[in-house]
Amino acid sequence: MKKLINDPADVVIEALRGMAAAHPDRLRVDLENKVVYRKDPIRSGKVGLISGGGSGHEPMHGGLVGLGMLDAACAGEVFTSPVPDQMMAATKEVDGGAGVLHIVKNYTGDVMNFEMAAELAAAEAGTEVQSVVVDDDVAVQDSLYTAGRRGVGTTVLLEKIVGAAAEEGRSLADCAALATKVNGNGRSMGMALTSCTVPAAGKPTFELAEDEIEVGIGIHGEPGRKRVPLAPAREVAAMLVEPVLADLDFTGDSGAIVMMNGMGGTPLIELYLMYHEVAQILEKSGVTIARCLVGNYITSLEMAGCSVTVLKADDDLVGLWDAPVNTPGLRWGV
Amino acid sequence: MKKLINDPADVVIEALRGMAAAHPDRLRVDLENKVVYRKDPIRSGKVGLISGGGSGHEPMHGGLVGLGMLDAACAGEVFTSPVPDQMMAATKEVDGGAGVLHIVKNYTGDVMNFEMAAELAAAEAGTEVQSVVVDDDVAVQDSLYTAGRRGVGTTVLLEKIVGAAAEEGRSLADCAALATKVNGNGRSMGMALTSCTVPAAGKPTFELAEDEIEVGIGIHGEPGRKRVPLAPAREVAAMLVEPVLADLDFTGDSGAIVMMNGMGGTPLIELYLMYHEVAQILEKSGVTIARCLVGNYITSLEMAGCSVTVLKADDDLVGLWDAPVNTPGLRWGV
Amino acid sequence: MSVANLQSFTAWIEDYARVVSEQADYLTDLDRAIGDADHGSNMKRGMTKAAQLATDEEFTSVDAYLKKVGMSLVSNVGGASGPLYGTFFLRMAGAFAGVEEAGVAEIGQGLRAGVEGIVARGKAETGDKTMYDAWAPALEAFDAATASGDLAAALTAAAEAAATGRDATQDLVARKGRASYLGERSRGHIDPGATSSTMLLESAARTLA
Amino acid sequence: MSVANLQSFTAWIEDYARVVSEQADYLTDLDRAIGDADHGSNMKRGMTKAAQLATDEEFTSVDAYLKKVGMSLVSNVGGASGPLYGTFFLRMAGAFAGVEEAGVAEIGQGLRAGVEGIVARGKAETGDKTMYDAWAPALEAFDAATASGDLAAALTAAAEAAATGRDATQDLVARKGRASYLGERSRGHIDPGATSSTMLLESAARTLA
Ligand SMILES: Nc1ncnc2c1ncn2[C@@H]1O[C@H](COP(=O)(O)OP(=O)(O)O)[C@@H](O)[C@H]1O
Ligand SMILES: Nc1ncnc2c1ncn2[C@@H]1O[C@H](COP(=O)(O)OP(=O)(O)O)[C@@H](O)[C@H]1O
Ligand SMILES: [Mg+2]
Ligand SMILES: [Mg+2]
Ligand SMILES: [Mg+2]
Ligand SMILES: [Mg+2]
Repeated sequence: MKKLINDPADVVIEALRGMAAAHPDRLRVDLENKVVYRKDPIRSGKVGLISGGGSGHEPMHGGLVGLGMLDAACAGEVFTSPVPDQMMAATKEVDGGAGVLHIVKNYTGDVMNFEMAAELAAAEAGTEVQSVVVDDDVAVQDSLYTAGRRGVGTTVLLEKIVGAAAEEGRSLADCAALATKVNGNGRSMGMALTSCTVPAAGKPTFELAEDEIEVGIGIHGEPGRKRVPLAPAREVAAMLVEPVLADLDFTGDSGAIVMMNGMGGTPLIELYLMYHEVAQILEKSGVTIARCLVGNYITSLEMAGCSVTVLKADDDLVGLWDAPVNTPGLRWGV
Repeated sequence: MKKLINDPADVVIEALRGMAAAHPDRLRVDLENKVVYRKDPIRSGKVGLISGGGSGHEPMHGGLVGLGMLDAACAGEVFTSPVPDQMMAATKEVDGGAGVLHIVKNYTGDVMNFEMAAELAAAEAGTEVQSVVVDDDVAVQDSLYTAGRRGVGTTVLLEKIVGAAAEEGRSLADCAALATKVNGNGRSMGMALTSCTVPAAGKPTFELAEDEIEVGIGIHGEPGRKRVPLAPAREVAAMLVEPVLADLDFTGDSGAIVMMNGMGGTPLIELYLMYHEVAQILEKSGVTIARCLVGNYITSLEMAGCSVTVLKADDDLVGLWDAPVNTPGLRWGV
Repeated sequence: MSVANLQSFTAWIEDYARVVSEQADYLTDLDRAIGDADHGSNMKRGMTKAAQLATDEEFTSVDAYLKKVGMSLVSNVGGASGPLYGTFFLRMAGAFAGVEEAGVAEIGQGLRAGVEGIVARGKAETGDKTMYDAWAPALEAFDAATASGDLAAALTAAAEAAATGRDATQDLVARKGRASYLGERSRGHIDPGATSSTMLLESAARTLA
Repeated sequence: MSVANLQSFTAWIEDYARVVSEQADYLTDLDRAIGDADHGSNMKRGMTKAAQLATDEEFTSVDAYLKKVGMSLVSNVGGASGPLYGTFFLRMAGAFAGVEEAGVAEIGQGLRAGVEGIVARGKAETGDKTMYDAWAPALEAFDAATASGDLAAALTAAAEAAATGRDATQDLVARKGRASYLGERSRGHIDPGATSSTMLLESAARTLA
């Protein structure tokens, strides 16, 4: 295992120290609870927005804390959900009297830990908590009888959009409804060229031959839909975009916000090249791209690969997307 | 070779198409000449800022074009300097009457091609051109009798700072003098955990054993100072920072702008962890960190590794650093 | 006709902590096959902390102790098993309010309350290939053995039924938890949580009666 | 007492394009050892375009033709060798203004002007382990042979001297270009540019006289 780390057990806390050191003007990091906060306390009357999950997906979530986006992010160990204590601490801290929204990715562990935190926070501090569970990964069969789809790329877009809504003073109920709408409008699909290595495990999560790719990969190296031979970018783009379009109709009046996301080990030159392919397919399919993001936003440690997220976005969503945001990972308008 | 590409011969042009598609609001891409321009023509009286070099270092340089930074970036083939035709085209295009500054990294090919372009542009169009050659890589011995130090991380900081100066209307002579000052104040050192693979070559540029790292690597996979056993992050940080500090005195009244840069294949979690180590060493050595950047800014395709750049920055430099910038790769204040 | 008191419960937790520590690699290997290779380290981390509680603090009631055990698991395990085992002990603690000497009836109620907590939290049904596939038959076997009034016999029967349920998870396709992403590919592997749950009952049979 | 005319110069460029295409892998391998493994492909790409010029366009003077060759190399090669070889031909073109029949004296002046261009551009000195280490002895040998008045003999002498200079680069430590980053590690390898320059003179000996 080749990584820029010290002891594998200290990766998360040391990275949080780095975040604290790098962004003293914008962030405050509670190292005890492993929670990243905005530097300034929450504005009274503003809905508090919390997310969190296993580490290793940076900039999500800690790097998405700031004006117009999250108020707090709870960092679990690498690929391991945080525990309710962290979310409770965060929930109390960002309760500005208007309630707190938990943004949870649909993994059993995340869902259950956030659920416990919400119960405990309501019981202990009387904070009103609502939750949205993001489940946008079309690689996974959705069914009432399974754990359902995983939460992936739409999470980033949702945190931006609902962050803007909270910033402009929308109520908890409105923010929660908006979050549900964004989740319903977003779909993602990812692929991997290489595996990642969890520091504590010390060896690659899976093996891929030099001429194979995994299509439908999750953000923790979970298996995908299929393992296929290495293919040119334009075919890979089709493998990602087609299942997304098959799952939801993105044509019509609304435009789409598209994220061409890198898994951590893929350079920008490849992401731009892939975006060109993805944009072509979308346009040919009658999808109007209103906005886009190209870069590493929801990653899987050093995994090489990418994912595509498409979000059906009406004027309200695009307006909220364009609103100012000032986080280490996403910034405009400020 | 596992990459998200189509034909290796088309990587640069297709990535440029992706940039054009992703940033229609901010950039204009001349696909013929492989030059990335700001969308809006240059403001009359503003000094034009051009950089360029081989591709594969994204976001540098194309992703650093925009308000408060470059006016144009010439993209060569991967790791190959662009040709004078490209720079001439760019030079004519961004001549707003106040002259044009060429920002050149110190590689024989880049220097000679930019030199020819400057001569031709002066002869053909009568454009006043000045050049600054960045040579900040302390891994390489500097001497009158060699090609000198390579230009690496300081280039990014210089483009930001001189970009702000040009934006606020400083003259060509002032911009050139400022660029020379920034170059004189900046030092960098990099290392690699893994090699990169040039698409056209199809195989890794060099081999590193599973327990080896290359210290003092260049941004094209050029060999470094030494090959040493894999070491903990805090030792790697020392190997990078110490030669930088040994080369220039960063203590005193001025603060420093520090860039903790990823080589393309290193995830953010490791860069933050490394930044923590680097910041500690700098502070212990009496260097005051005024500003910092953590992320992938000057990369080497998918190489895993990082580099540290330290720039001695007085109030003028910090003020210019803080000025608004709006490029795909760097954005604030707008 | 033995009964379990605070001391027995402390012994249970300490014994189980020893078992999951010893078996951590095995549990993690099971989780590597169909999950994310951390169940053993999760359980070891959580139970080591839980077992430490009685050393660090003087407890005066079973329910206070089990509540702390549950809280400790919730706070230290994370993932799916943290809330599940945490809720198990929290609910069991609730069932023991005021009870200092637990006989077969009380233990039966405690286990049932705990398992109801697991179901409330995880919404698993029989055949989903989760820890519930060990717990459901175990509760049934325990109840069937209650008539004898012998706690030891009831716990042993429960542990044996859990082991059978655990082994039966091998042929199932997972419909809950991380393993469910694997679909058909999850078949052929024993569920790690069913395995650690069986160990918990085996430990109970050794320590509570 | 042969002289070179437009046709000879065209033959030279075409012959050299063939040689560097055939030897592209070899030149690239030399560059892989101490550079960035592209000298062969750079030269092949540039010379293929340059050799095409005479097919696409009718030239009426040597200097116009060589100027286009130089411009084409500058525009298509990039890297260090593009400006160096480009400047070589541009300067040589300058020396041939008005000259349509180049004898040994004119060729000598042309080569010298070209090499001065390489030096002006690259600032290399003897022993820096660059193409100049082939050119410097070649010019000397050419001049020494000029007395005979035999262009063929002079070009052959120049090519032989270039080859000797090329081989001598093996023992040198690079002080210019990419190879200089290697310091001591650059020793033991022949310089790729000195090799392609020698080929250019060998080609001249075959075609210009
Ligand atoms: N919804 C659920 N209900 C009951 N048990 C579950 C559920 N989801 C997962 N489990 C149990 O949790 C175990 C995995 O625990 P663990 O590996 O510690 O957590 P994670 O899956 O978050 O890494 C599974 O083997 C299964 O027995
Ligand atoms: N300053 C210089 N002066 C003369 N020749 C040089 C100089 N720098 C490099 N060269 C020549 O250029 C050759 C390398 O050319 P090439 O590989 O095409 O360019 P690059 O080094 O940019 O990849 C070297 O072998 C050397 O002969
Ligand atoms: Mg887990
Ligand atoms: Mg080159
Ligand atoms: Mg697990
Ligand atoms: Mg080369």
